[in-house]
Amino acid sequence: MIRTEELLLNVGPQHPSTHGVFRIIVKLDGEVITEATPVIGYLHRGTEKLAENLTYTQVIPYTDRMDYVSAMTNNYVLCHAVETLMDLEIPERAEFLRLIVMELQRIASHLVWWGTYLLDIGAMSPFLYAFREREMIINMFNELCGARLTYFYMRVGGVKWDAPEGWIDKVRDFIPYMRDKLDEYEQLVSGNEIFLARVKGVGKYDAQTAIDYGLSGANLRSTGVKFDLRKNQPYSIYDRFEFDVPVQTEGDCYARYLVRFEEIKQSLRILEQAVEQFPEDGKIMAKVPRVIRPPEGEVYTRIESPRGEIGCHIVSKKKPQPYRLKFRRPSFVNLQILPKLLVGETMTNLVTILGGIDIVLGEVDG
Amino acid sequence: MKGIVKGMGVTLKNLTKKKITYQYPDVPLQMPDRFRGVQHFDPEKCIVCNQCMNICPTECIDLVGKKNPDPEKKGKVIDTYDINFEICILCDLCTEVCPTEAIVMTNNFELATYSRDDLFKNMEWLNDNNTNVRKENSINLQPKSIPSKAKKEVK
Amino acid sequence: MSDQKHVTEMDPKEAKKEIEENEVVEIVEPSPNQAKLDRLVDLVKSNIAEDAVEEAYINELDRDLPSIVIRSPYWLKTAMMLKESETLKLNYLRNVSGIDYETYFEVVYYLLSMSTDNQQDICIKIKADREDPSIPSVTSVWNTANWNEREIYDLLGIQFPGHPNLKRIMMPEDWEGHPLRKDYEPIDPEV
Amino acid sequence: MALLQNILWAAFLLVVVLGFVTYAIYFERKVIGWIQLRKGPNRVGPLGLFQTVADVLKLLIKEDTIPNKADRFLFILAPVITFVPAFVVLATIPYTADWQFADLNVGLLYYFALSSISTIGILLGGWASNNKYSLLGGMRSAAQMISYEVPLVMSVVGVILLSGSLSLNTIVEGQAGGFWNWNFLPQIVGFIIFIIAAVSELNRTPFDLPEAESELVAGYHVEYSGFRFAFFMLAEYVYVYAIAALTTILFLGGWHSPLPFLDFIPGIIWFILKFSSIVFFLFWIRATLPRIRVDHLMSLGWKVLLPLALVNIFVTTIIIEIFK
Repeated sequence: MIRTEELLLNVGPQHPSTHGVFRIIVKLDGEVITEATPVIGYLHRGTEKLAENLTYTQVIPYTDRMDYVSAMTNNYVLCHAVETLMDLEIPERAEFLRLIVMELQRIASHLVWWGTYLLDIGAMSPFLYAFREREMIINMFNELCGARLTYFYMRVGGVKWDAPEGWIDKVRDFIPYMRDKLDEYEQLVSGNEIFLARVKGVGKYDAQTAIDYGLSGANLRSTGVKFDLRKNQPYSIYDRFEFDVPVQTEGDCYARYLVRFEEIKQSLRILEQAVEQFPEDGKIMAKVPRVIRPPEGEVYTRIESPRGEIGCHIVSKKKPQPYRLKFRRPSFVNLQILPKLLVGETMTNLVTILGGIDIVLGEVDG
Repeated sequence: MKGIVKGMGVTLKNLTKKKITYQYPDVPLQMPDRFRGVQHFDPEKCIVCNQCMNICPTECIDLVGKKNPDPEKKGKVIDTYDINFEICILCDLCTEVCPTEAIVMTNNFELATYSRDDLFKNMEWLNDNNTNVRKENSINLQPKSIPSKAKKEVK
Repeated sequence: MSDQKHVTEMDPKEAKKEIEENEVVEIVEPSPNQAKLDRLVDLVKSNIAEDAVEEAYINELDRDLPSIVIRSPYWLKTAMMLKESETLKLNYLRNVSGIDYETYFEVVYYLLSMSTDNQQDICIKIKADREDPSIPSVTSVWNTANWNEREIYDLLGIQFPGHPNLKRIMMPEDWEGHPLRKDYEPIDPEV
Repeated sequence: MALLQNILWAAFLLVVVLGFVTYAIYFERKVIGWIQLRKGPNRVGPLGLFQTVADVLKLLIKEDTIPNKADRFLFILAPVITFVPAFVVLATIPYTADWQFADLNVGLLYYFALSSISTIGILLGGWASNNKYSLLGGMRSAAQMISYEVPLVMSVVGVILLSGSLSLNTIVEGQAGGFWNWNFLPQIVGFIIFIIAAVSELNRTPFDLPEAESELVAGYHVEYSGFRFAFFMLAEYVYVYAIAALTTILFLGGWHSPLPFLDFIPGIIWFILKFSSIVFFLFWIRATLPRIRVDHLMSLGWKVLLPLALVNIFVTTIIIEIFK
């Protein structure tokens, strides 16, 4: 067999498919990867250090910027952690608003993933179709809280804004529209032979490995582990709604694709019920002291973000500022498995596998 | 082949559909009322309570008060008020804590300039930025407790 | 910012009062997780060593989370035991946090079992000296710990002997100091 | 005098081709834009018609950069090697019965022989840039071109057998008298193989691996800018022109009308219509399909297309022998 010289290729930090400033140093033998070393930290902003000098309310806008594709869930995990520490009762209407925006956010985030993933694989149009639908969600958020990406919508004890006139109806109308579009997506992509050949059997791992690497979200559920925090350790009011946890057993990129695709449908189901049960009236803020000083102690809360388990660990010393605030960032944990998956794959599969993990660099680097 | 043909059908169908491009600079963007844009500042209303400066997570607000020139009245009036839009994240906290609505959000968002120095906006600029002011500013989260001193001045 | 005199509109005394009003008088009753905690402590004590457990308590603030503090020399062995143990099967490491308590460091591990139906969180803490902090690495037990430990090493300066590749992960290689330490002085305070 | 005339005709062809390239790029962007619910270029000139002109102008006045560690000579030579054959192959294309630059009796052979030279240019460009991405792109390109050249040539053997000539003019003449006489019906297998292999030869989606934006950034022309880059682009679109023309000639009856009573419409109109629909088809698949993987590409070429093409030749020969 003819051997070629080993080629050291620097993929990133500026590369179309690294989804941000992420760098992988790969050793190539021909086009086959023999070793991959991820390098991260280009987007490290020291959120956790900054938080030590900010009050809890002031930290919330910083969480928007961690996983900037899914700011609502980030908002929630911090508020939820503080509320757990303070043992706060959240008004019903606020809980519903939170749940609705989080599920809309999940759809929006998965749409971004779907579009960019197909862009990685080489198809252009799905990206623009997905962004058309995402734009509708973002416009709804813009109407609700006045921002399109960094929402800063939730506060400790509730939400900042009540739903404006007719907003809930917009959400209601969005559900059948989105279902219709999902069918179109399926026709466009899910049966495409080239696409299937690209993703089937690529980046395979089993449940044991997934658990060992602490994967969460669709990355874990694609291996057959039925673990969704919304079901297994319910938070907010998720236990009131009926929905399924999509699971695939293959553990390859295609399984992850199917799980995320099905998750959009399940989110629509939750939304449908939430919109129906939405309380007519009520407060949107609990009675919260002006200066939030949670009791001394520590808490770790975790919720299901679109990317997996996002956790928030607070050590409080009964000060307005957290003594230590640590985020368990799902992208960061999920990315660890990458070097293991890449060995023996080609350059083309590098893009497929990295896209399949679904990372957001703002979250990886904290 | 079936999947590919189906996909081709979808793209062909979209060829004739309505385009969603928004001709932004030609057609101005209408933001919803709650949109958090560049702040408008009204020096008349400001009571120099410093709350906006203290709450700002990025410390982009700088303000200095001075003694009220009218010897009859107590308290302070605003002297300089600057927002550094290089670091302002338009998070809405300053307008949320302001007890007198001296600082409010507007729907204006165009801040692009050729120089970083131009992003440093002073009191006059912020006062002149008085179009598209947000209507819903009065919805404040926190129970508003205007200090007794301030209350008099507002009246 | 702080050198100016602020007209705070909130009386500090008033604020304190408000907070106190909000506090609920705690009714002491045994936590439902107390039995679990006792079993866990027994397991560690009987399998590892009598003095392996430094402290064990229920964290009421965090939904009665069973928490134990393990002495650092026993940690690797305990970790293996917890993962292999038939009853616990704590095979999922969900989070690792490092905390600087000024007099000592603490690393907190949140564990979960994915194999059993009884998905109970368990919190395990290891303390380390402020001078020359070191905690055995558990990367060989849970792969999740790999980057998490690197991050803690990078930001807090805790050594993890046994780690396959203990290098800085967030900060550049030549960065001085460990930013998350409480006594960290930024090189350039303006930045 | 004859030489001068020839040069003038060649210059005219060049202008036509450049005009085609300009508006092919414009329409490609428009069509893909429409498919993606966008408007496409619309800022330069009415309806954005001068967009490509502006782009080309920009490329021409751009600074000419050559990387320090690049092989200067080859780096400069590569775009030329790529472009010249692309233009030269156009000489044998017959647009109507009497409008053709050179009626070679081995026209088809001439076309395939010259068009494969372009690969050398791409490979050279990839290698001379001294960039790892462009090297990978160049290598992919070489492998892909070699693998698909074979089925491409094989797929047209059936057509040659049917018409008994290598002259493009004769091939078209054989398809006169309605669309049921066109070669794509008896040669449906060859036609499909030809289309697939041709798209691959063009390096267009779904076979755009040498460029593969999401993997290799821009493949073989990563380091090229300014008018050297423009040459690569030009070559790519001239090949689109050439392949679309060739498909029309070989399989779609050239300038012949699909139904005899439509003969009153001039042949050139039919040619342009058929030609345009093939160009549109290329844009359409570019907007729809994802990129194929290298190993799939290879196995498709060698394990599917080549045997199919061989079977096609075999079957065609037998049928011709039986019905002779």
